[in-house]
Amino acid sequence: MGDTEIVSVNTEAHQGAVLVSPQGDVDMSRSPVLRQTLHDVQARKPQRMVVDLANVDYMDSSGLATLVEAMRSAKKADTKMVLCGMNDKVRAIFEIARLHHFFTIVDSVDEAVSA
Amino acid sequence: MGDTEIVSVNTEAHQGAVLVSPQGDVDMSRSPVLRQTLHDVQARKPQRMVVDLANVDYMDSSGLATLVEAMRSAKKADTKMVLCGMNDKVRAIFEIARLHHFFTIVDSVDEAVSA
Amino acid sequence: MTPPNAHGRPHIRVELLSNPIYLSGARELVGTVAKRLGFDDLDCSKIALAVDEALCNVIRHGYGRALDRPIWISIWPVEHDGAAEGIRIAIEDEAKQVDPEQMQGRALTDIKPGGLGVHIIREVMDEATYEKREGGVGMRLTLVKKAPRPTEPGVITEAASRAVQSTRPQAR
Amino acid sequence: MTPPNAHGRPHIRVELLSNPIYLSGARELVGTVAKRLGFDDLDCSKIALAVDEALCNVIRHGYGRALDRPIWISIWPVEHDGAAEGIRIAIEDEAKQVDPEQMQGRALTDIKPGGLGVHIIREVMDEATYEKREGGVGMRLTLVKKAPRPTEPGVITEAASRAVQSTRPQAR
Ligand SMILES: Nc1ncnc2c1ncn2[C@@H]1O[C@H](COP(=O)(O)OP(=O)(O)O)[C@@H](O)[C@H]1O
Ligand SMILES: Nc1ncnc2c1ncn2[C@@H]1O[C@H](COP(=O)(O)OP(=O)(O)O)[C@@H](O)[C@H]1O
Repeated sequence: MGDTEIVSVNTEAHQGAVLVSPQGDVDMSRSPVLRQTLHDVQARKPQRMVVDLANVDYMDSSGLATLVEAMRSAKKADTKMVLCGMNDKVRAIFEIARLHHFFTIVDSVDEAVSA
Repeated sequence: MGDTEIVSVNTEAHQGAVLVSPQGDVDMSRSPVLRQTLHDVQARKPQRMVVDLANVDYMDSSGLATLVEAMRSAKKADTKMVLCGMNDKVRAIFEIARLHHFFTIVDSVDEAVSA
Repeated sequence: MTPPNAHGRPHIRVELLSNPIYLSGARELVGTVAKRLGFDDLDCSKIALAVDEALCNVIRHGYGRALDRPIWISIWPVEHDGAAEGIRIAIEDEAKQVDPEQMQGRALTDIKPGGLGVHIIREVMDEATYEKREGGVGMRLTLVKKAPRPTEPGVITEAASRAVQSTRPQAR
Repeated sequence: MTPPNAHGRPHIRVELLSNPIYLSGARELVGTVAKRLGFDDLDCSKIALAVDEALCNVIRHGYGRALDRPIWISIWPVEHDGAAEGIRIAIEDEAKQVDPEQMQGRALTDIKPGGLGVHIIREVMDEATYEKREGGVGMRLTLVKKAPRPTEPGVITEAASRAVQSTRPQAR
């Protein structure tokens, strides 16, 4: 259960897009790891950064805050940031926070790579 | 969440076998409902009774006791009783209780109907 | 300002350390209990989210991220004629008391990181009341959510015993 | 016979009513905490099972199925040099005291319903010790299970704060 398993990053397989895949719960004890990962990926100024939430069971406002911050940096750096794969419970929290229109949200990684 | 949703019974679709499908957790607060259902099904003396555990996430010793009791009645009444669909966690408790050889356990409903 | 014991003894009371590694356990407990009290899966996860946000706020704002301070979560079924009609949850701490007026979510029109917790709590629950605890130290947040449809009467007080005792000749 | 406070204050302590509808909540809490302390999914569900069996026994044998009596579950990480090496769980009641020798699982060669709980508890946990509580009333069952592999040092005492505050070079 080391932090090594919390977020995986794939810089290759997806047509120049960097794929960031957090795992499990993105809560107060774990969102800092996602935050650091997004930060490091963005430092490389990719054209596109896809955050695949398919393996995220749960997210709280610390996770949302992390994504909002990344989205703002992405806009500044002209990186296209896309979210995909979220389940109903995770989608509900985006809606409660009225953030579902702030992000580009699609269903699958395939769509996210081309959205 | 009424008790009505805890166990479903299908007396038809399966070649004369009665299919009993408990849902969710079979624990102290819910195994009595399974017990009653198995009892009612057995009162009709079916040739074969299949207990499909595919939707059971959790079972404790009260669930095991219920199945052991049903197996004993089944043997007396010449009903063939078969368990199927159990996940790894449920299988683990059968093994801890050394009951995995006492029951006929197969993977799928299809196998259970013909086992 | 009704102290929680106006609702009788809690059915469940948890004391946990203010360490974020225990948040997931608290969430699962609360969500699972809500399920047994008649809420559907999505509501259970929203209730768990509200509790998680409240606990995070205690850890961050109340305790300045100290890992070893106590937090209490109390849970009562909201009952009416023996049927479960919802859930009541109190979250208490021993932190410095602040004016309940200060517990304000920000407007969501301005999109920025942070400042979402209180908004989420109020959006998800039917009631969310902050108050100072009796005795000069610590805050209490009381959360109430009504179940979409009541469970059958007796689920809390009788059904369990009915279910457990009835019909079984053995294991009595 | 070490009282639980020989291990310091529990990190989590739950008081719940002896009503079977709350068993699922207790299981989820214990399983989820075990997960964060380094156990894999199958071990977490076994630990939750052992606790469930112990709670069922208190409800049935200790309290004669009364729904409104208290049960306490206390949880400590077993630590060594700041790394989590396992979990310690105490389950306490206010029931009549019985001789710990009486807590005997039956032989499993004779297959019949019932009589499996104590066997399951002992099989699943590394340690399972029944004792009379101090003060003449109530029993205590102490359960210990060691984690298959230790988590990295500091997970309990520091990692949470480290993680929350810091900037680690991303998750490798
Ligand atoms: N438990 C608490 N103790 C003290 N202050 C709190 C507590 N919860 C919330 N607050 C106050 O309410 C404000 C809004 O909280 P919240 O909406 O969760 O956003 P954030 O925590 O990101 O600031 C906090 O900034 C804080 O001033
Ligand atoms: N918490 C308890 N309080 C009193 N007696 C207990 C308790 N737990 C177990 N026992 C005793 O140990 C015996 C074995 O328990 P167990 O293996 O769980 O099987 P069962 O509960 O089906 O009898 C019980 O029959 C009871 O006499």
